[in-house]
Amino acid sequence: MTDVDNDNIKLPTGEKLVLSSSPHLSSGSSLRKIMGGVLLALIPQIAASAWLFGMRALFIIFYTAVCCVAAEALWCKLADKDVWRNISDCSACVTGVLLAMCLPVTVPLYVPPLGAILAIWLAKQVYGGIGNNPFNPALVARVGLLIALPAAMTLWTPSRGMKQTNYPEKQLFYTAENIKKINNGEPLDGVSCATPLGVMKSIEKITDRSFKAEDNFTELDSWEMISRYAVGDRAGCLGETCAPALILGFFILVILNLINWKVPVIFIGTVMLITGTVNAIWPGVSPNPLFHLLNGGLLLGAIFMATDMVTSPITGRGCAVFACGCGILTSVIRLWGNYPEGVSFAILFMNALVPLIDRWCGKRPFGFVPKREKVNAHE
Amino acid sequence: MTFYTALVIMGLLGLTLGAIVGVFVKLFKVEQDNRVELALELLPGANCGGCGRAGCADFARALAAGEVTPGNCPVSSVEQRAAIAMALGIDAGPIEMQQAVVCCRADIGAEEMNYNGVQDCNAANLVAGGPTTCRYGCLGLGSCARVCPFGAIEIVGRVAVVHPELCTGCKQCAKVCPRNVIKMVPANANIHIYCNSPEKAAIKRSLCAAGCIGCRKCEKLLPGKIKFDGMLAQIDYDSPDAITQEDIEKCNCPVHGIMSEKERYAVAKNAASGGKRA
Amino acid sequence: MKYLELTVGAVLVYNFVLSRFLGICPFLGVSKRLSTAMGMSGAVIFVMALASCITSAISNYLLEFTIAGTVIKLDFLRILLFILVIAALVQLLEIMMQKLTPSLYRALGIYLPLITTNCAVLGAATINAESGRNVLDSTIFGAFSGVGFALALLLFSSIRERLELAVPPKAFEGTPIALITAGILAMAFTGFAGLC
Amino acid sequence: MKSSRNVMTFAGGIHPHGDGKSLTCYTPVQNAPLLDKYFVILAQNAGKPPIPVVKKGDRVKKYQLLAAADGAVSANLHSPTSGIVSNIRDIQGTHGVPTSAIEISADGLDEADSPFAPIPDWRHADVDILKQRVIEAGIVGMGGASFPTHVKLSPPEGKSVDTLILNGAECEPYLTADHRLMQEFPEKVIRGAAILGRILNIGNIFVGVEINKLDAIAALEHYAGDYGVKIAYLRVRYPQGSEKQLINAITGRTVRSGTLPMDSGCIVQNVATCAALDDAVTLGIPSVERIVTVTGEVVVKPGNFKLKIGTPALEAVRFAGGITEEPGKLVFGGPMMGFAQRSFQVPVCKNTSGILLIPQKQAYNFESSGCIHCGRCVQGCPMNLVPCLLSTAIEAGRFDLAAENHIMDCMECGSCAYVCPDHRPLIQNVRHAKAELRKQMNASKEK
Repeated sequence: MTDVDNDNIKLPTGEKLVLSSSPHLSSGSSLRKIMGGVLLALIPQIAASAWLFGMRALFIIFYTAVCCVAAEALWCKLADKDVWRNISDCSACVTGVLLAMCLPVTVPLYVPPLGAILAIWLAKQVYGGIGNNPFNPALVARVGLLIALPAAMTLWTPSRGMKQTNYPEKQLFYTAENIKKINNGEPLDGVSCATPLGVMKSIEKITDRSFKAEDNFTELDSWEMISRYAVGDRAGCLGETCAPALILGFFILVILNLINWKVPVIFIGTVMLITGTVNAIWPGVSPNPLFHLLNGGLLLGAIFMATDMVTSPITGRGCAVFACGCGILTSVIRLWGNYPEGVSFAILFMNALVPLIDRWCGKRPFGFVPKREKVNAHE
Repeated sequence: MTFYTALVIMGLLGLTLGAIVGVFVKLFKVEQDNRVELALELLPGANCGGCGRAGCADFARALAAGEVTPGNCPVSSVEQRAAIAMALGIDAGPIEMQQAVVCCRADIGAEEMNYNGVQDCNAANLVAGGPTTCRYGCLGLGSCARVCPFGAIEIVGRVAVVHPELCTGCKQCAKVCPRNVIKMVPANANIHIYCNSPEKAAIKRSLCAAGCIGCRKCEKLLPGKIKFDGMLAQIDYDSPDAITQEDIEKCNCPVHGIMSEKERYAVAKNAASGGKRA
Repeated sequence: MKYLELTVGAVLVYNFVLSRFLGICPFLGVSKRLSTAMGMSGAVIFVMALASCITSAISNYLLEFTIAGTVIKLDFLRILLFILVIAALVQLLEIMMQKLTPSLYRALGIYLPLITTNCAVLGAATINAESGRNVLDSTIFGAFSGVGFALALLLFSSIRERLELAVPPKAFEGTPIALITAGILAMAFTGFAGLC
Repeated sequence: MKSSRNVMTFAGGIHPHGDGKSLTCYTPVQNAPLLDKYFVILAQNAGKPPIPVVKKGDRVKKYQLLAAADGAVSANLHSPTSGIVSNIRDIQGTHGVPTSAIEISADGLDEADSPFAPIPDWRHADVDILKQRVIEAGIVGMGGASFPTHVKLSPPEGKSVDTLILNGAECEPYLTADHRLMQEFPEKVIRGAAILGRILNIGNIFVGVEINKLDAIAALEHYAGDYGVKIAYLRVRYPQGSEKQLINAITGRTVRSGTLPMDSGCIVQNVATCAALDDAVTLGIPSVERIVTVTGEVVVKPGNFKLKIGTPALEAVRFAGGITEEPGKLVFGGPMMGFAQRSFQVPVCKNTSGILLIPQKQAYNFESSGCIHCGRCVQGCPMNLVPCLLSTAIEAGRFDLAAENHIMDCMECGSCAYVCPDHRPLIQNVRHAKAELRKQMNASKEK
């Protein structure tokens, strides 16, 4: 049986043996792969925003990402952490791209660095770096900027297809002079218009149910408008407009097993259910649910922000509660609050609830026995 | 008129509320032992847990209840213990002060083993008996340093070293150490033997160049000052005649295992800065 | 509808801690453990509701009345009387808690008597008096302001319990990180602006 | 055809990709040549180690008793070969700490002298005689826990056991020892099960096998009918071979936290244990050798070997043709739950199902920068725990929080650490906390 020449057998010396606890195998996944997957899922929307808002969109995304990575590197340098190790997991890059997705294309160039400091320093590194932050860094930055610099953060410009026709968003905010400018083909930078949600806020709500002669929101939620929103042809943040691109991103994330598909579905479903109900009862208070689905940051928030692993609950049940809460708050803020958009506030608020959700939606261990019975089992 | 009305209203309201509070005080009366407060005030207040209780407040309660003596608080000074005993009118208990010593010089004597895992001594010790060649030596992952409420332990290179001037003798490090390499010694002693392995000399020598080889030279030269526990030399701290620097020179330990705290720190620093052994 | 507005306003929109920034002292002081935070929340709800009820009655019926044709205005007594009432209430609570839940009493420590000087309680009473609410409205407002305080405290303490497991840089450990968290939490609450 | 079968499983768990079984599952079990020296560790069973009955210089025959059981939870130890007891001393044990072992210098004759005779007519033999044989032969659980088998065979008063389950799941990646055993010696396994069934007076006997071992299933089915044993098909999922999960999959019963499988009316035995029992009863030989998978990417000829107890790992590697490069880790057992060893001198014990050599580039598999709460460990945990929270709490020194979150229910299967994208040492943390909590419990008991 020992047909092998015994002298030629190479035997281990044991010099390089490593002591470690089991398991000695690993699935091969890593933080970098996860973050890379998220970036991959964002690519369709990045491309869409470049198409809708022009090359400046690409620049803003790149610029914001660089700002965030630089902020991370600077902090790690100052805090005497391993700079390369902290940057190379790509989490700062993902935060940067997500933050850029929440900015309008015309955003002044001093805003992204401020946002990066808010996101990376204030919302992430002071808590001890990746994994320890209770709030989504990109959303903290967005909300912080929205409160501190409302003008810069709501400087919307019309998207590619909007230049020709007189849409309600333009009628409200366009001056005759600006229209002339567009017609003459002059550059559009600095020209502002409203987002459809902003227009919705400006329309006075009519709670009188007998009011049926003319739908309050006809101009906003007609089929023509909805189909326009569906391709993302509207004013808005860089990353929130193009529904098909975002949904493609959703499928990428689900296929790569990076998110729990229930979160976006429940989130969006709750918003549509609530707005749909309100629309059916008081058509003068809310446009139809499709309008809510395709406008504002609902898709972006539901697919990329609410599913952030660090700041969402751990168990499936907890995630469902979390998504449901996000949906309810989003609808309430959109319909009755001062801000036209409620997604980021809703997610941020639910982030704060995550520890409680985790505590109350825990799993029951296999073979768990409630305390009273346990005593008997031991005896 | 306004003045008088205000006076009446204030007065009435005050009286009513005062009466209600008074009734409640009678209804929900709680007996309190003010000796607890007194003891708490006199305790060091470091909440180190060295006494084995959940903080100084708990210890104060136990003091008042007569479960412990002031000497059970390892951190308090001799004066503090006496003061507490006097204030509470109880016996002071043992009052001699202690300090911790890490009895190992693996940093200059032993090879390092490959280890991948939690940087905590107790956790590492569970993996195949711990990542050191010697089973009795310091693991150097700093569990003692983290648990020390006074910041008295420093990890120099691969081994923990106690700063005697900061150590209060609370024993927390000795309790947490999985290797029992931290010994409690009288606070006034400053010369120690830095080895903890009771193993046979041959095994010890194959593992660590700085381990006590049990040649018994020191025992012969310094009778009464050094005693032997199996294969391991130990300083007799109870000896009335304390070991001195001259004694160290006199016995000229072949592995230089007997040294003062100061020298030990210098050696460790030197080994750490001079690069690790290959 | 009026009561919905009153309650939602008190809990979310004009949250005492996170929108009005009142009552920060216990908010930071007793938020280290969820269980003590819950105890504190209960105590504050109790004191705020009762204090609002009594102070509203005082300001509605005792501070302005007519005796023999002369109108007597005692507005200047308002804060004095309010503090008197609140202090008495807190004393009652303290005495009761010491007897009934000694462990919670010990856990709350100095923060229990400090409810007296908790500006949220006095704030609720003053807001009630200034907006001229009747006794029922005031009590509801007071109770739900307490609920708002409880919500903020609950959220905050659960986050802090989790932060305790995190390893922030040394300089940010403890109160600094808590204050930053409170700030971000307050930012999230601005989203509720305009709900009523 | 497979789909028509009822494939059973449990909730949670993982499916390791590239499970490395194909390295060894196609090659038959080889007999190892005789060595010069064997190192028989005394503490081979859970509980008290047996007491040596031989002394230095004694001449022993193969199968002769070397050490006798000390008390009820202990097991006899027999000589793997004939020769001289050259020493009794401390050597490096399988758990890293030195442990007492009997060193036997073989005389090369391998002369057998069994202390007991076969019981060919076991079907009609007295149950007590069979039970006595289990004790005499020093049979312990060969799946890993090495719990003395006879203890499991005497259920205490008031506990009724109605189901015997043979664990042939072998869910650990890389290991194929049980697979080859079931395929090449199916009758031994089945007969061993039947003997166990007779001892326990149970007719309801299952052999649980994962359906990635179809050849083994076919071999078992050939004999199953004759002995009234049923085959349960199990989904390929780790940790399918864990007692509680196996019982849950096959009977649908849930073993409650803090209780034994016995409390749920089940007894689980490893297939290798059954084969050893069959040897003891029908051939009259004690448990002195076992099938061990010697494998790993760096092994020249990975395979299964019938190794005598006391064979050093180095010799086992020599039988397998040596190595291609210096390994980064030596693991006894499977990669998921096995123990890393300090040296290649560590000998094979009764519970060593595999000797796994891990390449250097995979040896440093724990490097964490921070938990991102991805929840994969929660999905993977077969016990429904929240490993990431446990680990974070432990790292912060909050053992009380870990205890609150049922850390004591963790069976350290390693599913969580396997899937963790941050490569956190979750299991080591759990072990640390368990040890710490036990210490605290003992301390409070003393008080």
